[in-house]
Amino acid sequence: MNYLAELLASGLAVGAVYGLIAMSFAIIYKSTGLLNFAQGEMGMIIAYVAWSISTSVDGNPFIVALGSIGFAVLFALAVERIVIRPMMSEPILSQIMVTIGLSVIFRSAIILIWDGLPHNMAIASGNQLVDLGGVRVRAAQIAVLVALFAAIAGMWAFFRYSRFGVAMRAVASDDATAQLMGVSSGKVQMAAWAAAAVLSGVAGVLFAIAYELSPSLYALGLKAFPATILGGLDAVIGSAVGGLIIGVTENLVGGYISSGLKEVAGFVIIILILMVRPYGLFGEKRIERL
Amino acid sequence: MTQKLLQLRDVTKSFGGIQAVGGVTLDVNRGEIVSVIGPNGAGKTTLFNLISGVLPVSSGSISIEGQDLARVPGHRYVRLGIGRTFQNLALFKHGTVVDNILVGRHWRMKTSVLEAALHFGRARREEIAHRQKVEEIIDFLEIEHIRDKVVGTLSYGQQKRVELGRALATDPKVLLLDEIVAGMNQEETEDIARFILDIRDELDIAILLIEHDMHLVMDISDRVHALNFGRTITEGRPQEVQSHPGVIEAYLGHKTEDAAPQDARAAGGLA
Amino acid sequence: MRSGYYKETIVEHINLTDSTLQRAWIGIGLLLVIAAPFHFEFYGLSLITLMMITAIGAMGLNVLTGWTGLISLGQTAFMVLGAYAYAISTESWGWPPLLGFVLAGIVPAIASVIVGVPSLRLTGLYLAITTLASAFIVNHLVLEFDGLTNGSSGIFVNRPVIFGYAFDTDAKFYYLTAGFGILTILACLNLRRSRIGRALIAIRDNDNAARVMGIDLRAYKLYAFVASSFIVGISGALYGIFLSFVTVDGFPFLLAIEALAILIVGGMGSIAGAILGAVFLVGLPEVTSFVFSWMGSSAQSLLSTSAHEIKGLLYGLIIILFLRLQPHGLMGLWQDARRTWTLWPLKY
Amino acid sequence: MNYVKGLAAAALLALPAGMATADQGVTDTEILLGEVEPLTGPPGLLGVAHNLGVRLALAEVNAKGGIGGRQLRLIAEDDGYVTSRTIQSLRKLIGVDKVFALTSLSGSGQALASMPIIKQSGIPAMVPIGPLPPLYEPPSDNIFVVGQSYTEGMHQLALYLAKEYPGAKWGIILQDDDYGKSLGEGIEQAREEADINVVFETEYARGQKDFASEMLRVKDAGVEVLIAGGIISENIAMVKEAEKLGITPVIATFWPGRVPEVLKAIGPASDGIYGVDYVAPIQSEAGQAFLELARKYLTEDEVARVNRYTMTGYSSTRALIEAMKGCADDLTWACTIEKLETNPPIDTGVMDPIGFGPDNRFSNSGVTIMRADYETLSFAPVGE
Repeated sequence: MNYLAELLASGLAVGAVYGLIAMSFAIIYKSTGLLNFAQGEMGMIIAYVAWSISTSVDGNPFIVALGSIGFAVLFALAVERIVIRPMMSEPILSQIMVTIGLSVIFRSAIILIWDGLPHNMAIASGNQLVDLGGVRVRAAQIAVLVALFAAIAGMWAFFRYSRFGVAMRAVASDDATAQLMGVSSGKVQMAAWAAAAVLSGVAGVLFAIAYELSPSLYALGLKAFPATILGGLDAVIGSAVGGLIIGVTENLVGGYISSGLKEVAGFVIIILILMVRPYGLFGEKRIERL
Repeated sequence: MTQKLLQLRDVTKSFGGIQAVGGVTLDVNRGEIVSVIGPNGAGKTTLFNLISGVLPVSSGSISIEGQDLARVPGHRYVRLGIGRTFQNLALFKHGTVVDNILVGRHWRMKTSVLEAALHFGRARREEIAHRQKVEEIIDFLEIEHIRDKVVGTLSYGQQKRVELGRALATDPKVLLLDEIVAGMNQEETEDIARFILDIRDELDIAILLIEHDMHLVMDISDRVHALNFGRTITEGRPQEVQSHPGVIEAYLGHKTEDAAPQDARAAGGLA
Repeated sequence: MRSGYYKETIVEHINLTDSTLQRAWIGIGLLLVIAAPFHFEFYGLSLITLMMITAIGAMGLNVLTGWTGLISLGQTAFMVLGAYAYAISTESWGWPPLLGFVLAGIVPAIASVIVGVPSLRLTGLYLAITTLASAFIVNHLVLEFDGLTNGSSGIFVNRPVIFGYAFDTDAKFYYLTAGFGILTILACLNLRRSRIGRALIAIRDNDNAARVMGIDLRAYKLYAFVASSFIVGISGALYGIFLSFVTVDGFPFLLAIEALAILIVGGMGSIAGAILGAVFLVGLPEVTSFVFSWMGSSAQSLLSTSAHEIKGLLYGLIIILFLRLQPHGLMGLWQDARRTWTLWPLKY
Repeated sequence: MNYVKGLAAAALLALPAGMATADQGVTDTEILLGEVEPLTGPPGLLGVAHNLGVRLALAEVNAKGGIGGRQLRLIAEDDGYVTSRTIQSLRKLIGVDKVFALTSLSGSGQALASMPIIKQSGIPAMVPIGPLPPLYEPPSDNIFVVGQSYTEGMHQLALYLAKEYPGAKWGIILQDDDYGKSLGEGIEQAREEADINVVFETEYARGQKDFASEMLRVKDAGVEVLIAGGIISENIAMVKEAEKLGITPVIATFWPGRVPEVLKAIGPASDGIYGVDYVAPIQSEAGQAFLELARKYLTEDEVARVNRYTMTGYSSTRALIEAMKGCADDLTWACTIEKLETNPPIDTGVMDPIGFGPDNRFSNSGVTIMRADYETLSFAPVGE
């Protein structure tokens, strides 16, 4: 019984990381119709920046947090403004390709700017072990779960109550209507990119603390794809749930079946979900189908 | 001799909670030119999308020559004789004029992927035969001079004509023309009117028009079908519909909001 | 300088070439291809061979991405399947290489049906994701079924012997590759001018209009995917023979990105563009090391420690810059140049 | 280029391509050597260190006047651990740069893929990284493998642990590639000779980051001796996960990850983990002597990047240089190969003496079992 509990706990912990990045995918997709293939890489870069800050200010967690969130927002806005915005009138094919181009650049830049070695990222007591009724987890793993639930609550309230959030939904469904409501789609897009970067940055940093910081961190983005598809490409909160499901599934597969299968479990889920429920568990059943 | 070609019975289409087309019943007979009019947002283009298989109907039935289309997949409507043009140009803009019209011959050709890759035997014979047909259409529409141009580089009026040619190439029994003269000048409009009449008379193709240009509608239609908010207001001879109070109200009522200039002109003509 | 041509028969329209000049150029091109081994040796020849294999793969992807407008991020999966189909059938089962090549096309084609049927019902975005997924799944399967694939140990592949003729030297293997290259070019050109090619372009440019013209979107997207995977599989088999050793490690994910970059650089949807792009990108590392050696020793030392990263950076930059500034790629540049030349001195 | 030469080449088409004269790469003043290894990307950790070793050996002999008055120069090609680049780079080194001999063929998979080209060209090639049995069984005339197979290393490590921890429950986590497979074979061999009770065994996919479920199974099975068969990141993840779960099995790792960076990344939990190697630890006397030598010829930055791969690179290159020295007057491939075959074993102090024989292309190096010391970020042989 404890075995299952521990599997579930570690599944939820890693699933929360997937979930945060999956939410980032969904936020950008929902508000601009674009799938940002460089989202995992953006999370990785933010984690590296956080690491640089932490090693230069002796790990004061508040400075690290403020600095990296600030960087995440500026970084996202710069990418959006310089690279993405000019492409928005181009075919979707070109837009996707641009994000793929970005992902390759980011992956290379990490090694050029920092290095190719794995590092131990120690910020505050993120590495500390916490005993939760017999199940031991690292503080950062609790933090990432807390962050995910905070993000879910925040997103729910945002889309429900904030004028801007309602506008974002409007931009997603119909650009022209939104403009009539006095909302510029440009602003919505900027907000979406900034929010997505912060969420994936939080995921990247906390993952790096709980596991390790290395240039293959971007692979988290690959793990988050299945989560987004499972939850629904346009379902922000659904994607978060998708992440948790993928994380738990991986660990159950690894714990009861085999490790090899664990790594592709998410991808198998993608293929399966597309066969039975292509718009995801929580996505809107819309014109995706031909 | 009137013979039923296209029959719509109580056709309805809803998006979410909104009914875009509500219970439209409409016939197009052989040799007829029928116009659908109505202010913007009246559901005209949605109606065309239903008839041409772009969208499935929510309820009601559409049939052509007595065959119900309910179980026919959208891409097979053309085989039963439904051809159309689109409101906003829907040409394949990277292809030449000939390429575009050849796509209209697509369903009549049978070359398989393998034959096509080898370009041998049937593939080649078929290609030549259908090019011949395309050349006839090009002659008919008087667009020989732009035959090998990439359509993206052509003027709006020329593109409209190419699109008409592409629709003709599908060998339709009924041709749906969605605002074919929108944005054209007087001369171009008259050319198109002549083609429409020729298509009916020489090629024996019935025509269903969506049009805002009331002069064109009044001049060439056999019957006019007026829609508003997705519902039929009235149907009848052009003069009858023109003077129908519901039609006048539909146009005037929208004049200040989002009616296009043509609507205003039409409404002015009605008053 | 060329001016307009008049054509008297429809056959002239359908033919691939329309002037003696054009035919002469093709003749010269063929002669160059035949002469290459006399001019280049060991390294140069293998570089050209690699360019050709890459061009074949790029033409395959072009069918899917360039013509039909669908993105595949799983090119490596179909290359791996093609390479293994060839390696297993010829090396483990002793089948004749020609049959091996057929299998190298068919196996990826079948796999593409399995991936394509569920994902092609949806917008193009989904294919990008499912192909990405299949790249990982295929690698897993290859390692899992080690009885068949020899798992991580890989399979050695010999140069093929076809109808008793051994393509055992670099030059002979180059000719074999060139033969496949020419076949692929012809097949693609023929497809492009057929109803199939027109249907694919129609789907990319306007899918609603394509459907109204009687094109079954799902079926034709699947055709494109299958044809594309077939060609990519063949290129995978050739690549395996080129490496003389087939393992999943031989096909890193960067190849999929490289393939997309080739199309963008060459010019989406253009067969000549795919070839040009392949030549450009495969030659790029040579050019960069040349440029860096010009830039002095500090640049050179950067290259010697970071070549891999610089290459990745360049790929990414090239993709973004071409999409932004020259979306029609090198072919677009070429056509612009030609137009300017034809109309010179009065363009407007 | 000139076409007369082209026609001549055409006449030679029937011969295997790439045939070069046996003394290519040798001028009056210089001898060119070449190698391919990953210098960039994460595997660069291995390649760069190896490259330093080779350069150290060359600098040392050059400082003493070179070979027969000729200075040695190395051309290092980066393949980023991508097999097709390895092949291309080798073709360039052999065909364009026309080097005299090769000091490395990159990693094990890359070396396997290179074999046909190397054999065909006849160029003497040293293989000091990733020595897999197919590289030397059957022996190829011109391929010389230095070091120890993963299989034998694992075999010895397992035997040691079986003796040290009799009756313990074993857990084994291996990577799903040829590396993992070789380790698995080593354990199998040990199981035939000693009593090893394996209670849990699994393979993970390369690139895996989250080892929670694997380590839970380790915990659940009550594993007391854990073979962590990862390379770098994976071992770090496994040890940290064990720490998290509060289990303290004896953990054994393998030499590709026996670098200070791993210990640093794991943190204090790395103290006492086992390692195995055929190269002396840096902290040993021989290791310190080696560092001293390195400081003489390499820059400070470079010395900081020295690790076990520097030692293997240095030692295997020394063996090649000794053979070439023996041929100073007749510097040909045939002579160099013959000398490599007949020279007495070359001892560099940091690993077993390197020697080959007429039917032996594998210089078999004995292994040492070691344990990690977190404080000094190093490994020390057990029992010292």
